[in-house]
Amino acid sequence: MQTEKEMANDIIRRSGVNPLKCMKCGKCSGTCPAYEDMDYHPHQFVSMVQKGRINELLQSKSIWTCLSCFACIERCPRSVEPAKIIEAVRLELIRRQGCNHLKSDAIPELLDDKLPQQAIVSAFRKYSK
Amino acid sequence: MPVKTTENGEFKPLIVAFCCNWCSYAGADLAGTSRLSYPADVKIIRVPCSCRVNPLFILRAFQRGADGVIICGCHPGDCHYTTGNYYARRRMTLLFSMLDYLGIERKRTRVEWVSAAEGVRFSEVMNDFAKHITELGENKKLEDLRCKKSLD
Amino acid sequence: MQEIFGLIKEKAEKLFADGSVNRVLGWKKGETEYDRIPSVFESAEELEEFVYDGFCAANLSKYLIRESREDGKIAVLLKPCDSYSFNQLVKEHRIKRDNIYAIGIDCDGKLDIDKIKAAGVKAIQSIEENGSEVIVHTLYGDKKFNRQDVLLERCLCCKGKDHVSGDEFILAQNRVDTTVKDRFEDVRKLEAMTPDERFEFWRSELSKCIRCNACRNVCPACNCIKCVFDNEDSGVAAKANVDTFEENMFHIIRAFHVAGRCTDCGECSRVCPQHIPLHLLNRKFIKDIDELYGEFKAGADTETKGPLTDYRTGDAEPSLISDRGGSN
Amino acid sequence: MHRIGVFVCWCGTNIAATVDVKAVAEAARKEPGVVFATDYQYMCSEAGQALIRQAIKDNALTGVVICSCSPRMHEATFRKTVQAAGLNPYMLEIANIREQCSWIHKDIKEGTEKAIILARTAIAKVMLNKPLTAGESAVTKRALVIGGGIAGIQSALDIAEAGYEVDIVEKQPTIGGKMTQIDKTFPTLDCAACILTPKMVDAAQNEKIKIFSYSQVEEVKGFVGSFKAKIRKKARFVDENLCTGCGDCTSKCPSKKNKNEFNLGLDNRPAIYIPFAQAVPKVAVIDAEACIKKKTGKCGLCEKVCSAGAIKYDQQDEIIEREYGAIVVATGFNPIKLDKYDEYAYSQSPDVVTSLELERLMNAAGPTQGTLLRPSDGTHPHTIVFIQCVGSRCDDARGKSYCSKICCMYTAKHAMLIREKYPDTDVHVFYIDVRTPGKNFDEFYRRAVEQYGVDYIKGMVGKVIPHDGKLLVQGSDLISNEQVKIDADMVVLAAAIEPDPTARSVATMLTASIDTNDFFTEAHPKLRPVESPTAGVFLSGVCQGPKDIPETVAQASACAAKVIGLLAKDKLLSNPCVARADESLCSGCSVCQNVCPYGAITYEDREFRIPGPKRSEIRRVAQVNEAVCQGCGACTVACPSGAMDLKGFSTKQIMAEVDAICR
Repeated sequence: MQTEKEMANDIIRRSGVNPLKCMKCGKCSGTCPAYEDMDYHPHQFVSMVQKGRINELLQSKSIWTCLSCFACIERCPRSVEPAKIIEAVRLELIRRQGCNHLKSDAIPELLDDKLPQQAIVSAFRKYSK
Repeated sequence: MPVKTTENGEFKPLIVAFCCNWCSYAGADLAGTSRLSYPADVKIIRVPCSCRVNPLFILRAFQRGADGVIICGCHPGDCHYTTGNYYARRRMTLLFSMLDYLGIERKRTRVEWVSAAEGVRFSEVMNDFAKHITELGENKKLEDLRCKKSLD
Repeated sequence: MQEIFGLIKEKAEKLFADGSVNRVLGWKKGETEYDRIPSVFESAEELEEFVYDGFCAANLSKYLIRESREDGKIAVLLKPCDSYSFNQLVKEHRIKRDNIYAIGIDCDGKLDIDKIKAAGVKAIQSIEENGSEVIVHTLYGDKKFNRQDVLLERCLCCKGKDHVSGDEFILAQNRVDTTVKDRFEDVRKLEAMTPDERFEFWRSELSKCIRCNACRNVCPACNCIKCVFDNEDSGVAAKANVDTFEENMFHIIRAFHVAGRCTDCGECSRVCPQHIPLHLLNRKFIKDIDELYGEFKAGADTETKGPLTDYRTGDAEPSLISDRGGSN
Repeated sequence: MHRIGVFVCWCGTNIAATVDVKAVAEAARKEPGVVFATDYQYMCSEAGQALIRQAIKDNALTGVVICSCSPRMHEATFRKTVQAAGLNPYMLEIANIREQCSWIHKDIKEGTEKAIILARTAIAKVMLNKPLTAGESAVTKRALVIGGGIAGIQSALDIAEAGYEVDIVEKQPTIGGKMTQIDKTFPTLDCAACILTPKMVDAAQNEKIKIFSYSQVEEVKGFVGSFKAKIRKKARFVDENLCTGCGDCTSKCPSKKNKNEFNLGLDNRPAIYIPFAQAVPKVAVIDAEACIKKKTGKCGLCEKVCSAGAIKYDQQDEIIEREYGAIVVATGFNPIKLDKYDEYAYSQSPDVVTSLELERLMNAAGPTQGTLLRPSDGTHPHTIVFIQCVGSRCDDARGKSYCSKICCMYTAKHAMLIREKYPDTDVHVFYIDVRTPGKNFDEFYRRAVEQYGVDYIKGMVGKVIPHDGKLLVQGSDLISNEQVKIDADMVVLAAAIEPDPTARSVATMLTASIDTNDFFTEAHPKLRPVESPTAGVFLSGVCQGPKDIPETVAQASACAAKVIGLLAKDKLLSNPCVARADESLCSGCSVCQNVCPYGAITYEDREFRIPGPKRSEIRRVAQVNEAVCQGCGACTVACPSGAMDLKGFSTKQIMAEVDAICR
């Protein structure tokens, strides 16, 4: 069984994000459109991964409410890329569960005219490993 | 001839770095002040400007057993003497091309522009260059066999 | 060519007669049928020995470094390719232009005796040039050559029939173009080889060097008062090759020192007793310079700065070389 | 016979911890030519230097090698030391066994081995050193100040005060710089104009100071003590000596709709204008792009109304050549362009302004005569949001990596002034950190919070959305861990500051160095903060790095002190490590002259003895002007014969170093 610290290192490696670059300005959370639906917010992901508090994040509903819209990545002044860290935590969970939540075969059924292309891409990113 | 192996038999290259006094030598100093390490195989020779580096020096270093030679100067446009590195750039480009033409490994020679503020870059450049030279192994094409024999 | 020879001789005699020069720099016959020696003629009478034919390959401009410093004016005969060296020497203040009367003369390509000999010709008694034919009379009979087949390599990639300097020109009615190949063709062949093949090529060529210094002595760009390789203080002085490296060092540095100044006159390779293709080193520099810094012809004029004493802020980086593809 | 002494410094534990200094001294002692070798705790200390001096005398040393820190640190110190012991100061070499050895290697064996090689390299070089004597050159007793902001003005006033002539070259039509656009200054809330304009007037009236306004330095040649500069005085189409600054022309000019630079484009000015009431020189200038007469040839109204007859439509640019002993760079700064940060809607709404624009909106001489009104509809804003660090403290791809230093304080000032003047206004400040190191700075910030009730929110704004004439500001409040949304009337962005765009070309012209952000590099970050590494060039104000006004003024005066120190000298000693041509080898080919950036090489005809009947010949040979040569060595490599060599870095010396390293 991995320790939390090891998991954190895996997440850092997998996401390519260096949480030490964060200057704790909170712009990611300031810009996040899904903020209200999150228990842990983008800036907290960065600092908690740095501190190795992974178990809490794995329980978090934020990993599912993150829209993968990448606004935080777009606007972070220090190029920390919080969404990638959230994604890496999510992936950690998906891998443990060992299944894809979204199979490509299922897509046509889900499509409707109003669904933006970006949402499909984001959903793929979010729900498959 | 310099000792080129460690106690456990690994190849330890000999690298000569020519650094201009105003930018790169100062950059090397900053790397030192910042405790940014690079292999001890790199030995620095201070020159006023990259344009002071005569192709003779480079060939002599290889002749005497150097495995790599790197020339560092101010970034183009920032030369303390305004234009020195521009001349150095042309000279070294042509010389390196000639060495390549003669079949010498083209990664044994390098020019890098490192400013006085780029301590980090200096150490990165030296680490990278040393890595490449270690991979290339001993310089066999240009060394002077006489030098080797006389000390064997 | 016989007709050009006559015109030149006539002109030289006239220059002596009206006192416009006190010497003429030309060629005379040497020990063999194909040996032509650069020579200074000091009177119309001495011109009896003057000769101009397919073997007068020697570039005379370098002799002017000394001769133009003597008293009086000297007339010099310049083939089109020699006029580049002449200009380059004027640019470098090495010859005194005012003391020289430069006569541009016609050239239909110079003959390579090695090519003739390589065809198995022995005991040469005389050589006759007849338009596009070269007839070699030997003890064992005559042998005919197509002129184009026995030209010097440098004439096969001739720079052009036009002189870039001269006070007067003596040219044939019908000028012969001998150019059949691109001068960088051989350089490109070498470039296409693997580094190890190139190394082997140059190792085998340069190891033939006996450090006779013929290349250096004949080269119009190698005109230092004292060569670095003869100067104790330079730290590289060496009179002979003790080992493989010395040859590399000598030839790389020599090529580097003449880079941007070499007019590609090809004299180095012509005089090399070991037949090392030294011009391929110089041409590599010329090719690189042309490609990297724009086409440059050393000696095309007497003003333009050479490529190694000039720069552009956006010049190529040396990493261009190390980043070239392929194996090391 | 060489008698070399080697001195190995421990530098406390800086060297001794990773280099076995005794072993280095021991190894050095075995090198040929070395007669003395020792180690000591601090060679640069007085006791260490005394040890060196004593050893030189006791052992009759002819050359000295010191294995210590970088020569850039103590070469000058040790040169003096050996000179005091009667040795030529250039018979010294330093082996850098600290920065380039002990500090970067952790293994003592490796460090010691390398230190020995470095020592042996320095020994090989010093054996070939020759005694050198510094040359002398005269000092032109006049300084050039590039840039006429508060930094340039202060430096000029101080230099003039010491009795030296100073020229200020300012590219704008008036001196004064950015400070003229500022309303009040922190932390005292003085009116900026009230403290700046007297200094501008002082500068104009000082006999020693000459102001070239609307001018630019085009070319600088020469070297410390004798620079030659070409100044382009741009045509202002108004005779500076005749114009009285009455302003009649400006009120009559029919071309009125031109962006007023002084008010940052928030209002308009005529084609002929005086930048502002207290401009120095108070002389009108015609904007040729906007002038109807200049564009169409018709109009000429200003010429008609000018009673002084000062209007000169045919005025041309003028080139002035002047000589200087020292140059002060005071090129200042600009706020950055904000097009990369469109999440703050700067380009979408006129009510999103920069802090400098806010200064104009609050200034009595500004577009609103000092009443704070929204640029969009001229109404009073009731909710104002300030956003800090816009473009500062970013990673390199996103903006400026540095802290712009002044924003925290001016934002506190703005917030405070607004709350004081319009107590009904809500002011929110989004901050990452509030940085207030400075005298009375934190007190000032605390007053804004405690006395004026400014709402400081720890967090950053994610986006600003203009809607229905309002601005929805969405940001995070990290302390209460919530996302806040504020409906604001105005948003003020604390834009990062960057060096003036001319900095790069000025640096090139002066051969001074600049960093990756285009700030001028100082000769030493701590010990020589107002000097550029290029001798004779000094740095004043923000061109060197972000600064507030008190710091700028302090640096300007420090810079002036350095200039005065230089101008007070009658002669300068020059670097003796310059090129030298060996006439016996020189063939006069001119390649060295072609590559010399300083024009230090000329040619002379010399007579030489030659073998043969003529006995002698005249040859053209290179001569180096040692006062002009800076010792780069470009000529030494260009010269194929090796006739050109560099003293102190000769071909033989460098070859010996190469050989010693590769032994």
